[in-house]
Amino acid sequence: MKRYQKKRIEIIIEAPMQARVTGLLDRMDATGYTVVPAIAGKGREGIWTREGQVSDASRMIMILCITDGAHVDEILDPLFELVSRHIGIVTVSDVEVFRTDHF
Amino acid sequence: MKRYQKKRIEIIIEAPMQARVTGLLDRMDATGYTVVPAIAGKGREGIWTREGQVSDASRMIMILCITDGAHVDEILDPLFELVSRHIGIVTVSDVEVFRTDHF
Amino acid sequence: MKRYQKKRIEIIIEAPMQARVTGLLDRMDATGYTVVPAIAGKGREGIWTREGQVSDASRMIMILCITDGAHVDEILDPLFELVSRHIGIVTVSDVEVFRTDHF
Amino acid sequence: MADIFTLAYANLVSPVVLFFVLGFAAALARSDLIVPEQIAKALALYLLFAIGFKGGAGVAEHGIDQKLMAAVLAGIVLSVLIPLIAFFILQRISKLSRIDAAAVAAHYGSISIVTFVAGTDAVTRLGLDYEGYLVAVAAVMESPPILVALLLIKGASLFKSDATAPEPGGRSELFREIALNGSIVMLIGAFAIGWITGPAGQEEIKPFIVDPFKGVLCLFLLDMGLVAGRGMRTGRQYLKPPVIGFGLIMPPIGAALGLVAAQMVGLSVGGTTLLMTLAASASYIAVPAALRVALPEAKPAISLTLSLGVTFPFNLIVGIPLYGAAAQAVAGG
Amino acid sequence: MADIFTLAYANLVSPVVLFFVLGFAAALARSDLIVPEQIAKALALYLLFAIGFKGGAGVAEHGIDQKLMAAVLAGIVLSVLIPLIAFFILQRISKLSRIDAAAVAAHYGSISIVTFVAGTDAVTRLGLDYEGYLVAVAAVMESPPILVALLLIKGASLFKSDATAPEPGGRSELFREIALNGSIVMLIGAFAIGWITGPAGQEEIKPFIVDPFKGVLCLFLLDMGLVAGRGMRTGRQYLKPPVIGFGLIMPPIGAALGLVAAQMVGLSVGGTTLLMTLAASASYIAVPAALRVALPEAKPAISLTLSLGVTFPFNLIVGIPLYGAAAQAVAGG
Amino acid sequence: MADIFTLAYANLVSPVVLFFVLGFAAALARSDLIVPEQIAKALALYLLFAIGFKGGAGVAEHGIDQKLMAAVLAGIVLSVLIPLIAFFILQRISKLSRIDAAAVAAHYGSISIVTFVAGTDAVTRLGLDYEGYLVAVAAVMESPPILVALLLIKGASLFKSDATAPEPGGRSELFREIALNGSIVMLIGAFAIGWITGPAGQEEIKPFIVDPFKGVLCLFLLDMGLVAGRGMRTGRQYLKPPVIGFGLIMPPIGAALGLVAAQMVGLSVGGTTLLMTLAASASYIAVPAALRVALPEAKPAISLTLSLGVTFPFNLIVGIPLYGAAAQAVAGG
Ligand SMILES: Nc1ncnc2c1ncn2[C@@H]1O[C@H](COP(=O)(O)O)[C@@H](O)[C@H]1O
Ligand SMILES: Nc1ncnc2c1ncn2[C@@H]1O[C@H](COP(=O)(O)O)[C@@H](O)[C@H]1O
Ligand SMILES: Nc1ncnc2c1ncn2[C@@H]1O[C@H](COP(=O)(O)O)[C@@H](O)[C@H]1O
Ligand code: NA
Ligand code: NA
Ligand code: NA
Repeated sequence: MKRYQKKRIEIIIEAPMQARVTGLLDRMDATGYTVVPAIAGKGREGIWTREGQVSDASRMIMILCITDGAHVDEILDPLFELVSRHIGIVTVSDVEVFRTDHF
Repeated sequence: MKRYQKKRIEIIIEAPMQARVTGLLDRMDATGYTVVPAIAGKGREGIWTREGQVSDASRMIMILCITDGAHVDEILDPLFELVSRHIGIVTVSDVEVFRTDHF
Repeated sequence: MKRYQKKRIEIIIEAPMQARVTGLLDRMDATGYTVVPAIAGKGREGIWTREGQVSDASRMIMILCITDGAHVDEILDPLFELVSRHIGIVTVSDVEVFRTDHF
Repeated sequence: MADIFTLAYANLVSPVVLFFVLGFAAALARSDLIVPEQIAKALALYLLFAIGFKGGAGVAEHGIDQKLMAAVLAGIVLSVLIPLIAFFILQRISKLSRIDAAAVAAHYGSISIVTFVAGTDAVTRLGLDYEGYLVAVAAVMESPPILVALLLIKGASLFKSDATAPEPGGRSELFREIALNGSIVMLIGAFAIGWITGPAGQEEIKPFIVDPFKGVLCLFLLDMGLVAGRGMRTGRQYLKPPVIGFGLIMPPIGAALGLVAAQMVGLSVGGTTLLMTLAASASYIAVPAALRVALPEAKPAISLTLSLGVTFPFNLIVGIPLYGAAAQAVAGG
Repeated sequence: MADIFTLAYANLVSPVVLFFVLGFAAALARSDLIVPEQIAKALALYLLFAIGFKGGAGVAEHGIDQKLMAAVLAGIVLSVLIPLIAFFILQRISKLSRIDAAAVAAHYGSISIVTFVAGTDAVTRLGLDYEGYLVAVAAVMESPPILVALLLIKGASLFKSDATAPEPGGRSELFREIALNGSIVMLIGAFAIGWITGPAGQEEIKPFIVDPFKGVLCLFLLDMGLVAGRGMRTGRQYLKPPVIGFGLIMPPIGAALGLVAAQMVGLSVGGTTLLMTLAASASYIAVPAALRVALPEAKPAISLTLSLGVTFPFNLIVGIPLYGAAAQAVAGG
Repeated sequence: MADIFTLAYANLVSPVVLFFVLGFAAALARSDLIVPEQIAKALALYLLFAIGFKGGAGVAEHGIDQKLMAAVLAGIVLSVLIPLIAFFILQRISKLSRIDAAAVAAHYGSISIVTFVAGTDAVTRLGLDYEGYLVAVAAVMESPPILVALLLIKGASLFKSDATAPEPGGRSELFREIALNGSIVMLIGAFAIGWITGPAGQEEIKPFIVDPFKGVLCLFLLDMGLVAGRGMRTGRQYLKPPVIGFGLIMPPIGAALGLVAAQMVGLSVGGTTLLMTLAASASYIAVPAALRVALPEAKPAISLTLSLGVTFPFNLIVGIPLYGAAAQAVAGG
């Protein structure tokens, strides 16, 4: 079956920012996103783990967004601006999908 | 060390379908798969979050399957047929592995 | 905005090995990593699911590490040696990032 | 009539109802208050455990009633009849597609165990007793409506050989899943264990399943309020006025049928209230999940928002006192 | 003086404190003992539920005190004053950046509900009573310090139109989030329900919220010990001696202000101890999360390690008995 | 003999055993009933907390027995002896590889705290008392078998300098992990706190750790039944008949050694039953996880399925009543 080239944006960011990142994706007309939990990690701000934590403060989440290449810069520019002030990273990679109209 | 080209299939689908998708992967002789939880998301069917949910109905999961390129269409065709009737998406990307015989 | 090529290492390994893998990444000077839970899966060692499990023994986790291509073999060689004696798999793929100095 | 209002008021200011209202309001106001997912599941498991066990221990204590079989039969009949009526009404008054109408009908034919638990709480507060085996009746009412809905959509082909079924396992697998649904197994299992070990067994675990029961129920209803409120916030647009109307008139219709059935079986006033409550309640845990597999084309947001956001609060706040009053009027004295 | 030591010793060997010590030690020794995340959240929810409800039921029982409004007002004043003092001190004695100092100040202006709960435990063990509405005072003290910190950093621009705010929702969204923080909603909600349903309502759920309360608190403090110990292990390097010093002198300063305020309001000895405890305590749940959104440039490890690893143990082990003794000396007899 | 059967029957229809059976049956029938992971972990934590604390409070109450040290010593000896015997037997009767045999031996040398808890339940039901310090004995028996298994496979090289160890941390890190395993820390920690705070401390948290204990145990055994049943469904193929046979004869052998040791120490009838139960039980939480790190070449499914799917049910249903009867025959009267 024919497959179409899309981009996969993977955002790892502190949990309290979830609503703001997804809100941005909404405003940028991303067709969807999925939030995946993370349980531990390390970055420039040191080590963290979710175990026993009541607060969302020192926890990260991962947000995945599949989007069209034509659309990707539109999303990435404000996204990077938002994320850069926070603890987290953004990566972009190539993926193929079946339903090009879906994204 | 030598690395081999494989395909990474990423399936995001409603949780009640988990057994059926993994059953399909089994029947198609995928060598393995891993199921990752999702905690929230948005798609054409709207926003969902796992918080406070007792039912599996409005929850998504992510299923990863690394497989050989030669094998990939064999898996993707019935997989897409199954998934297309349900809420969810499928993406495919390139990855490298060490043990080609493993996949 | 300019994007830089990096590598994304994805390690799926049994949960009791988490500290050893992240310890190795630390010693190899990876700039960071993120641990994502898995809830179920299948491999050569059979089917597993996290449900109802008190022990970490029969559970997998996924460790993601974004790193520079120049650095990647340095990490992969000892990593593969460590992982190969255990239940689990390692994949490598291409991603783009914004801040090349971050990785 | 004064009685209904007293009852309604007492119901309204019970901690159980107020915690639901708190959760609902917090979700509408977009507070980030949540009950973690696994905790919500554990609370549900606890309620099934406790209510099932107590039901079984009750049967062990009062001896097996000749009415048990009649009540189980009545439950099955109700759970086949109600989805058919619901489907018929929806086809008349709403513009839902056949598939969506069947899905909604399945939810209303099936039962909500928390509504039942809230009913037992109200009944007990009135100083009434009820037949322990109603727990088993609740369990048998869970699944038939799913099959009714599938029959409405797929007709006789539902029972044809599933050699050609595109999905692994096919139909027979689906039937097994529906019948061995976790909440049914927990409810019936705890009921059986309560029955076997009897009042002595219940005494052993009373500080776990009886004493803290109402407090746990408050926490669970807080969570339900949160989920229902969130559902109303994000799913409102799926509910056209006729559909909301259905969510408000279907419970009394179901309750009325439940009343007739309870009279025929000869249940006590408390038991009558509870059978009415079961008939009036709509599933929001087991049926939604089963339908995602069995009827994927149905829009999940419609049934779920309606069942949890409209009918559950209606039953909790207005319905249960009403059914209690009706049961008292008809079966009492 | 003997009294303080007896009290301190009794406090030290209470199960509650010992479980904290166990957790702390286990984390320092790098044991893999953990309390799962959702369980920790559920324990916190339970404590808010129980302490809020009991507070409200207490108000219902003792009638509404004229002092309630005065106490709430005192709480607000304390929660504005304390972060300002904290910021001033930090600017003098530490080398923290303005932003980090403001963030730490926000934590110390706000309150820790578990410290409060541990305080009620100590007060009750002394046979003292306390004003139920202090729960509401605790709730109103949570958020103002966040705004104080933002004002310190952003000045008046904080309240300017947020049309140009780079973040979705902007400032007004942020204010809504801070005001409707989950723990505030749970605490105030349970307080209101306790008030409405009164002692009768409390009686119904007593085996859930009263009887097992202290045991649950032990488990929660075990978790806090684990998290605090882990924080000290990984975050120690962020805490220079002056900062640690701040974490030890700020609680008595806050407590002294709390004592003055309590005297002005006219609280009981128990109530005075608790207002002192609130003023002395530092947030480690709500404020850290809010600041990640509102002041992302602040280093989270500093405030959190200080609040949880230094000030919380200090208050739990040394502070509370001290505040109790001071309250008895000043307000007692 | 009649006694054994009465005891066995009473045991069989206890809620605790029946909930295990329910879970086992539900898993075999592939019901989707589950206990969420974090809930299962919390239940285990609760049991360790409660049983540890009660043990310590018991020691505080009855004074420190001269037999404590002897019992601890006996526990260590048993936990070194049993894995050696198990290894020897497996090498004779099964075709398991040396590594797999050593792994299984480590499981059987170590203990299962839930089996112990079920044993205390049975002992208490018989109106017998037991020595509180057996909890500490249980804790010291957890780890030595892991070292025995490593010695069997790696020989003296196990203790050589680990400068060349390929894994971060190497051996010394591994020893630390094994010794500070979460369940040991919780058990010993709660034991120590129970001892320090004594019966007064226990009184404070009794409604949390004593009253609801048996109900929580039921829920935990439901979960164990589910996990064991699932394990049997997916892991059956790893268990050849000789291996299953080992899983059934090893517990009585261990129990017999436990009986001898208990006699030498001079334990009460209840204590004898429990030391036998410990010796007969096989680990399925701590040892499996440690061996994944220490002996990765061992196939985890073998030990785990055997321990949880064969030996645990055997001990729960048949073993414990048997050990109780034997203890009564030998140590009683
Ligand atoms: N190189 C990396 N690979 C994978 N995850 C990373 C990496 N660097 C950072 N992270 C994740 O992003 C979080 C924030 O990173 P940082 O902003 O560098 O503190 C970390 O806690 C990790 O969970
Ligand atoms: N573009 C996307 N990127 C990432 N996840 C998506 C995307 N679209 C949909 N999803 C996920 O797949 C689920 C179902 O999507 P849909 O079938 O469009 O309702 C959503 O709830 C998301 O969790
Ligand atoms: N082909 C695969 N695709 C995705 N995940 C896999 C694959 N093979 C193995 N896994 C995961 O890695 C774990 C260990 O695999 P194995 O070492 O083959 O038993 C499995 O339980 C899966 O969770
Ligand atoms: Na119904
Ligand atoms: Na404060
Ligand atoms: Na043993």
